[in-house]
Amino acid sequence: MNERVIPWQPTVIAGPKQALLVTPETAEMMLKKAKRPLMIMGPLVKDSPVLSQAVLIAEKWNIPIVSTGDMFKTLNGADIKSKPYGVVEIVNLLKDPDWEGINGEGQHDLVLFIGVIYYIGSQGLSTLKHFAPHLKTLTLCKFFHSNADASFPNMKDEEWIKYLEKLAE
Amino acid sequence: MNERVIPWQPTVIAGPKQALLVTPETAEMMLKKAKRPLMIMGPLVKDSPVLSQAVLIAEKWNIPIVSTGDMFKTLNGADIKSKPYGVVEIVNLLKDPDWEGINGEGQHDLVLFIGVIYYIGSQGLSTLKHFAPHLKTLTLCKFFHSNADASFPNMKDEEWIKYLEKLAE
Amino acid sequence: MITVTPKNKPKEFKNDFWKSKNFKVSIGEIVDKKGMDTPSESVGPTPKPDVTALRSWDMKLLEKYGPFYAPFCDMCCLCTYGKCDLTAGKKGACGIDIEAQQARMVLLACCIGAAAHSAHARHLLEYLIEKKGKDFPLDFGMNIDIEAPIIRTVIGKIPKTLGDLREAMDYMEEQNLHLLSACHTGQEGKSVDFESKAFHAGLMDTLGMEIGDIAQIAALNLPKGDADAPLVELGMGSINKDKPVVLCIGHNVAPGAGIVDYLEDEELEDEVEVCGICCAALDITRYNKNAKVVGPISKQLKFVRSGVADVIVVDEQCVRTDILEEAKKNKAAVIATTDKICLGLPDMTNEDADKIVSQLVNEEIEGALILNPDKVGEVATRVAMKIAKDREALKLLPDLDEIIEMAKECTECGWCQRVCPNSQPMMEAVVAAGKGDFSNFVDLYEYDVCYACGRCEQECERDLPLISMLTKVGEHYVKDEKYNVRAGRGPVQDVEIRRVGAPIVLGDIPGVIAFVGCSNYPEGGEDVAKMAEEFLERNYIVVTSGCGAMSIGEYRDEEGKTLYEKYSGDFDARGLVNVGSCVSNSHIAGACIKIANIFAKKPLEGNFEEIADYILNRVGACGVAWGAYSQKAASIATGVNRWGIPVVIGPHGSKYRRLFLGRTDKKEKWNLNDLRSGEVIEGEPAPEHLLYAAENRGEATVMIAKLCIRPNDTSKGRQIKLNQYIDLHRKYFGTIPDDISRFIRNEKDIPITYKKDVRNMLEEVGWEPRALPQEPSTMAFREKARGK
Amino acid sequence: MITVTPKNKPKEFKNDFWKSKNFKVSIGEIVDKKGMDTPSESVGPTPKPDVTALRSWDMKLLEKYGPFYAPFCDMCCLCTYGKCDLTAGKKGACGIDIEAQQARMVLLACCIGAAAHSAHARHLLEYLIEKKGKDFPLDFGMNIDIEAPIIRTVIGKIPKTLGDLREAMDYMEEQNLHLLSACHTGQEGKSVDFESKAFHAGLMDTLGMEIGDIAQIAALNLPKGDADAPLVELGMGSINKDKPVVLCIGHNVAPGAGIVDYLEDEELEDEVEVCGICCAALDITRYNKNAKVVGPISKQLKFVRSGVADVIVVDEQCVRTDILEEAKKNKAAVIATTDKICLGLPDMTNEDADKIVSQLVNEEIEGALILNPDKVGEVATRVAMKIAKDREALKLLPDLDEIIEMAKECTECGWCQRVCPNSQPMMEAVVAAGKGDFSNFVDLYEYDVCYACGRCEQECERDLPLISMLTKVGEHYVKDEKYNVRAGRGPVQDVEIRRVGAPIVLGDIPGVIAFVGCSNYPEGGEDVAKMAEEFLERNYIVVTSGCGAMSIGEYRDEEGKTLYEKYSGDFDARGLVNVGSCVSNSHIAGACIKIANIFAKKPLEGNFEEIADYILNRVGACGVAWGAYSQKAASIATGVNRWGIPVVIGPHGSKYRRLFLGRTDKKEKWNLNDLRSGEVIEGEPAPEHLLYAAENRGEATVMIAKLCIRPNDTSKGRQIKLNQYIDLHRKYFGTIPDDISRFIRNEKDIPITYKKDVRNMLEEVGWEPRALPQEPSTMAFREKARGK
Ligand code: SF4
Ligand code: SF4
Ligand code: SF4
Ligand code: SF4
Ligand code: SF4
Ligand code: SF4
Ligand code: SF4
Ligand code: SF4
Repeated sequence: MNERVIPWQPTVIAGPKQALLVTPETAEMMLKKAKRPLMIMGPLVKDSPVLSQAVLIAEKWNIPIVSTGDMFKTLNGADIKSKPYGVVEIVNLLKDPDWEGINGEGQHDLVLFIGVIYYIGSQGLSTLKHFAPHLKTLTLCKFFHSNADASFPNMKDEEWIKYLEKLAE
Repeated sequence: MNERVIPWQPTVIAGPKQALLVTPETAEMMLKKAKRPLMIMGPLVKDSPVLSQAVLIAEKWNIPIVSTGDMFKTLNGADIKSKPYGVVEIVNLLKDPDWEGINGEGQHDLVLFIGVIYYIGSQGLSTLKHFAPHLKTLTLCKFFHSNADASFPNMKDEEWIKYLEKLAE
Repeated sequence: MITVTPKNKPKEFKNDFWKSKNFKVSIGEIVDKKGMDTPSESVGPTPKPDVTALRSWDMKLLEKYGPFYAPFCDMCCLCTYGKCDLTAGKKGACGIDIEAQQARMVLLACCIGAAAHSAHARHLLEYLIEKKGKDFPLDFGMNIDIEAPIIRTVIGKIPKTLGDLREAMDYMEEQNLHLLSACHTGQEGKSVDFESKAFHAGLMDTLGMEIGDIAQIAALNLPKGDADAPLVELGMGSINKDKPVVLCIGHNVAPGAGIVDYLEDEELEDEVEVCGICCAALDITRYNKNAKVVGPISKQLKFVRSGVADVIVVDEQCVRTDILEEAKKNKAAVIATTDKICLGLPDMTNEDADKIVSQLVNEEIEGALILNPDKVGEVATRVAMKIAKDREALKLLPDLDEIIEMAKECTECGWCQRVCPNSQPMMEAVVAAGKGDFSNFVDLYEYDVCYACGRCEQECERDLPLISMLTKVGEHYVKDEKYNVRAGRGPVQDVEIRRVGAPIVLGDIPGVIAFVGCSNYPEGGEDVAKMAEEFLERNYIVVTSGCGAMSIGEYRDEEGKTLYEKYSGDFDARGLVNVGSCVSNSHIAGACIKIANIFAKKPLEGNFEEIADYILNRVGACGVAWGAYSQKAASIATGVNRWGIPVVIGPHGSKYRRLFLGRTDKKEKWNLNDLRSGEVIEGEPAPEHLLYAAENRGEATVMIAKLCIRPNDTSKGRQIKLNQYIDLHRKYFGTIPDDISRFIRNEKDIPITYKKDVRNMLEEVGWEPRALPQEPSTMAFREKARGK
Repeated sequence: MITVTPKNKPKEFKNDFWKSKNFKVSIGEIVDKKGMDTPSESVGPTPKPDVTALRSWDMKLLEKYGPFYAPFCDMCCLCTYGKCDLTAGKKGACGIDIEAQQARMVLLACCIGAAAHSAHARHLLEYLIEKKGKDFPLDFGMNIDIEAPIIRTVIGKIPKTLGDLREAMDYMEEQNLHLLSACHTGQEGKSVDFESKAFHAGLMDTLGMEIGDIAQIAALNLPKGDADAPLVELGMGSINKDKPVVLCIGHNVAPGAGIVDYLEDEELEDEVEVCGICCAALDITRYNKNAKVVGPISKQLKFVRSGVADVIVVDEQCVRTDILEEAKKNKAAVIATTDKICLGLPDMTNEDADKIVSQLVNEEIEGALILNPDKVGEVATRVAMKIAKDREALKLLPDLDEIIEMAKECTECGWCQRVCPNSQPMMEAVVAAGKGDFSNFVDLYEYDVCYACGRCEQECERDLPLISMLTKVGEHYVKDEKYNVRAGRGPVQDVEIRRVGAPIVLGDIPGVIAFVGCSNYPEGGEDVAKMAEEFLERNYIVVTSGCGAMSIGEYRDEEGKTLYEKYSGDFDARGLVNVGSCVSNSHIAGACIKIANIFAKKPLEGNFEEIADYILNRVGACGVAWGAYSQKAASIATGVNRWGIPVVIGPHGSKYRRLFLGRTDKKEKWNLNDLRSGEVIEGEPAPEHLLYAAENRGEATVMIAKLCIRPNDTSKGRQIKLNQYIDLHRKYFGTIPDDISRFIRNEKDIPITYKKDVRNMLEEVGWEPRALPQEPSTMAFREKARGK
């Protein structure tokens, strides 16, 4: 099996249904199709070189950001707008088809994950896989997230940055 | 994911470790390398067009046959030599590194499966995967068997017959 | 009278007390009037054995029948350290390896299985005590003196009243807690000790089942070992659709009895049809023979889809968890009746019956939870009578034309077949139906070859209602679905044991075969019926229970007779004995125990190991759970295994993760202790396996015959057993079995019919005669046995 | 005296009896001298609640705090119909859907967790009764009148003696059986009902824990609510390696007490070092303050690898299942002591101590199973004294040079990190070590950032002994691993409750925070200690137990003081209260219950719902199980949730599959019944969640502060709580929280420090003042409450 598409933590594998492996190009197509995307940004990218890329992506595609863990402080400190939620809180809202969305404009249809701690992120993605047929999930981490609908593969930093750059430019 | 390498019964998936997908060519290489191969033939190929192919393979490569379920009768009726064992019995013997083998010549190093009912076969392969590091398993069914070390993909009959023919010729 | 009063709770730190050599008690006065009595002057070494008290017996079994593991998953997901990958010899974060992990899952399954039976038993027991009083006697009449062989053996006392059963129940509950605890992360670490605990859980299961069944037999006056228990109607076709129909699903007789009582009280017996699925059906017909049995669990979804049931009363176990959703499809009313299955329904127990009826009829509530069986009786009946008319109008199943149209939508994706547990050719059936040919559907329908689990339907990308289509086709094409089953008779009579004890032990009756359990059959229920028929014809005693008993009833021989019509209900050669429901399984082990007691005069009380050893080495019994599917089946099998009875399960049984297989190539494993001579003697693989999964009926049949061989067989008995074994081997494999020489101790063991061939075979392998054992045993020699 | 004698077993079919309106009993005579007493003239509606008796309370909780499921696996593998794929809304062959399946797994975990505690309690109870007699009094001295608040509330009676506890135990065992039964295939079908049962399992767990702890406190004379319980030594560095060392691992104090007793009897206290890991350590130090605590579970593999322990005595729970294999590596002797963990070892219980000692010393046996704690005491000590000298010579850990050489073999495959539950950078540590730089290893070592689960080592393709390397580096570089922990004091005194009752309810003490559970920490134990410190500094009462209590002890503040040295053990503002081991967790719920009883005069007996409702709406307590890993933690959390106490767990907790989350966007969910006014009033999300998994410490800290808010807060109290919440939010998030307006009922609630900012925020959202409730409740109004 291709190491790039074994879940980063291999035992996260949950059954026959696995995430689609995406390239920046297919990710871009998903973004283009999305009407109300949302970006969930966790504390793993706090001191990461990719933080700026992620923010650029959000800006370019006009995606509101939810910050999880204590990520809000970093973003706030850098004057980047986000709304703080616990990752379980935001996932709980996302699974409700009737939730009004982060800006009150209706439930989101595409949720990007970046920087959420792998295993709790994986659990959140599992929730959405099972209980949120109304939206798609796409992970932008350098880890293959088999519980997402679509995921980048496992990568080293350099490749990852290139992936993100492509989405940001 | 490639449908051909999802286990035929998809929920047989047992974790990150999956069988290697083999072509007739790689299967042939495994057979060439094997010193004491064994073929386990189950009742699913009783009235199957591939029975003759399977027997040819056994003959060509000089592989003793163990018949499971009530497969012995069919083979015996066709004057094909085999030893009858329950599939769980033969697997139990195969997992013992000290077992003397079907002909008393020592434990086998490659075990081919064909015609064993998919799910009990899968369980037997699981036993060998975990408890028989001294041997390799290769399935020649038209089903992808993720618990084997190496397996043919999911196939339709025509392709399957071709696969077997290649090994037999 | 001499009475023993073990303390309420086993003393873990004093188990040497109970184990001490030649333990005898003879206290001259009655110390505790409340407890149960002991029958004789002595109690064996292990009354109320704690978790480790029978461990040495377990280790002997495990030494001979090594656990064989087939992991069902490579990972463990039991705690938040995980999931852990246990392949390639890796241990989990808690240190566990794959072997211990499988054994832990088996223990867990056995605990759950035992809990299902025993919680049911507790529930029933308290209900019956409530109804009849705790002093209500456990009296099974003249022919049954040993009412509770399992309780006697395990608890070491004789229960006389319903109230006495509480002590056994308390003990069982405590043991289950200890066993479940061992499944916790960071507890037991070795597979053999998990297996020893699984055996204990299995033993608790047999105990729980016995408590449940003898309580209900006594208190509800169910047949008490009656070989002539009436034949009751069975089959989807036996239900009169023109009447209001109340369907009971599950295992607990109480709500069903409540319905039957209400009908009687109100003289409505002829107005309303009461029927059941699963063991509840069997137990209701033991209570009242006019109730009808729809069939085994494999009928459940089909019958519900058919819309025939107006009211569905679910109690506990074996109930489809989507019953509410399914019932809604044709507006059947659902009543849940126990704490085990509440389905999120409003608790109406304390509401007025009128109000409940009206809310159900008017669909103001999704269904009702009613924890009082009498109220269930009233509400279920009244609702059925009120809504039956309206429901008639509901178009319940698609008609055949519609089916053809729907079938045409099939994309031939093939996934229905891939997700089918048995890989049944549903797609072919659909494709053919699309062309107007329903024969493949009929093939799937008959004998529940498709057991209507619904997985294909869940998967279908065109959302075809495959089970409804199947049901309609069956309804239309399969005529005369009216069969019968003998009402569960409960225990085997002591007098019957006396009659067959000698022939069984000596081998004249080649064996006792018990077909039990559920209908997770690889190729339909016909296989079970045919196995039963085969062994009946060959002079075996055939015992049955649960869904197996129903599957047997759904089969007709060439003359159109069911096996129940053809064979008597006697516990004797060619007898077909339906003991009853799942909890009645206890009587099967019970019969073997009684053989040891009645025929060999082995005392029962507190004497587990000796009894089990006797059964293992002398009583040619074999259990068959061809369709074993649930945790209960795991605990039942493991329990009877500990009693020394081998079990054959179907191919799905491999998914239990563990079997107990003997190794015929290791001669030394089969040595026995001859307790009479005091010598270690050469034995034979008899029984060869303790828990065996066969791939198909042929293999199973031959193995069952083989597993009836016992070291203690007389030569005449051995001849007969080998004759059957060879016969069946020839039938299903075409040859005399290669291993026949292993079972021939001397010339006299050779079956006459095959004398020449067998002699030749013996010569080929350089066979040498050996002595017959006098008192073959797996236990230590007596001096050591108790002293250790 | 007025006494109530509920029958032995709950009557399922008469639960209307207990539920009936204004149920009061006043029988003028003592009917049953054996039972426990009731303290007052009335017992509430639910003494010995059966599985469904508290279901309506559960439904209220579930309505507010909807279960949030995060499936850990897409499949179910519980029966041989399976595995079934439950993705995309598909149901399994039994009809179950993914939601119910997750809930079933949660119930199963809670049953197992409760079983672990309660089987331990039963074991201990019978052992102590054996030792002290069943009439041994449960007397905790002057300051504790309410010894058993949980038993009182749940059972409805007051236990006076050890023997009285059996009744509670029997009840608990029966309930556990029913609950486990519901996990069986084909039983419960709806997730909410699984959750109601999980709540019940959790309640049984709190009950079991209380039984266990009060039994051992009374019988072994452990500290009885002593705020000044001694400080005991803690840490790998505190063990004197020059002496023979006996290490106890697990939870059951009996074998450890056996060792301590033996040492005393033989006057060997100064010769032999007795230490422990996990709760056994805590309980042994409660028994004898000279025993030492090695540390939490995360020390286990490291300490065993260090070779310091000569004899390893395992009892039950939290023991690495590969302990035998690990001990073998440095020839430590292993003694197993309970039925829970037998490890395949020979049962030597009834052998002569001399013989066992000699067989262990001479390695004739792999280890010994000794089920008698006194014998364990003798054998363990004697073996340790005999082998200690020889073991000194064993080169236990690789030296630093060797580590460098080994580290050079690393292929940098990276798999160690991928399989690490916490993705800790083990590879980096190895690579650096290969270059002679051990700092990364030190980082992993300190605060058990690497908690030594061993998964990386299992995976390493070069078979590097990563844990041994880690341990050696730690041993060498991390100096002064000597800390302390206050010995577990057991219950909170009534007098303390009286003292803090008002300030807690009124909010002057902003909350009671309990740090409990295991060390499955995402980033090491320091996070727990820092959280504890943070809340201590802020005037909260901090309670702790188990591994959490040890992790807190392993931390030193800037001045080099441990928090136990810095803060008193009083149950008061800025008190750091170590209640003891896992079973002592019961005293945390117990304290909340006592608040309701003492401060609000709520009767306890049989009055569960009212008490839980009081706690939920008035007692600002919050549990934190930052490293929750096992089934026990699942049942503890679920249990205290049912009592109305919210719990925050670490990120791994998401793998329990279920949380209870509130929805602040749904205003109507937060309405309350004001029982005084009889009106439905607008409420607030207080507490906002019932079971919450936080991603990291910052998030958790802020959430904990928020979860202490209660509808009943006085304005002064609310101010203080909000002040803390804002403070912490500013610290960890940089801002005043957006949702502050939700918690401000009127001007007086606004914290003075933030008055201006908050006012602006209120204005922005168009805030309107609302009335303070008088008697806020989640229960139905009184007329209905009992009548229904
Ligand atoms: S053990 Fe079962 S539930 Fe757990 S991961 Fe494996 S298949 Fe899934
Ligand atoms: S119980 Fe053990 S093997 Fe299973 S997940 Fe937990 S640590 Fe891993
Ligand atoms: S209902 Fe079940 S058994 Fe029948 S065909 Fe479908 S999947 Fe197979
Ligand atoms: S799953 Fe549905 S569409 Fe696919 S082959 Fe079966 S019936 Fe046809
Ligand atoms: S035999 Fe099996 S399926 Fe049938 S009722 Fe009993 S347990 Fe259920
Ligand atoms: S319990 Fe239900 S979902 Fe689980 S394997 Fe069995 S049938 Fe499938
Ligand atoms: S021992 Fe466990 S926690 Fe430590 S680095 Fe290895 S895998 Fe991670
Ligand atoms: S698993 Fe072993 S070889 Fe691979 S990176 Fe880690 S230490 Fe190096």
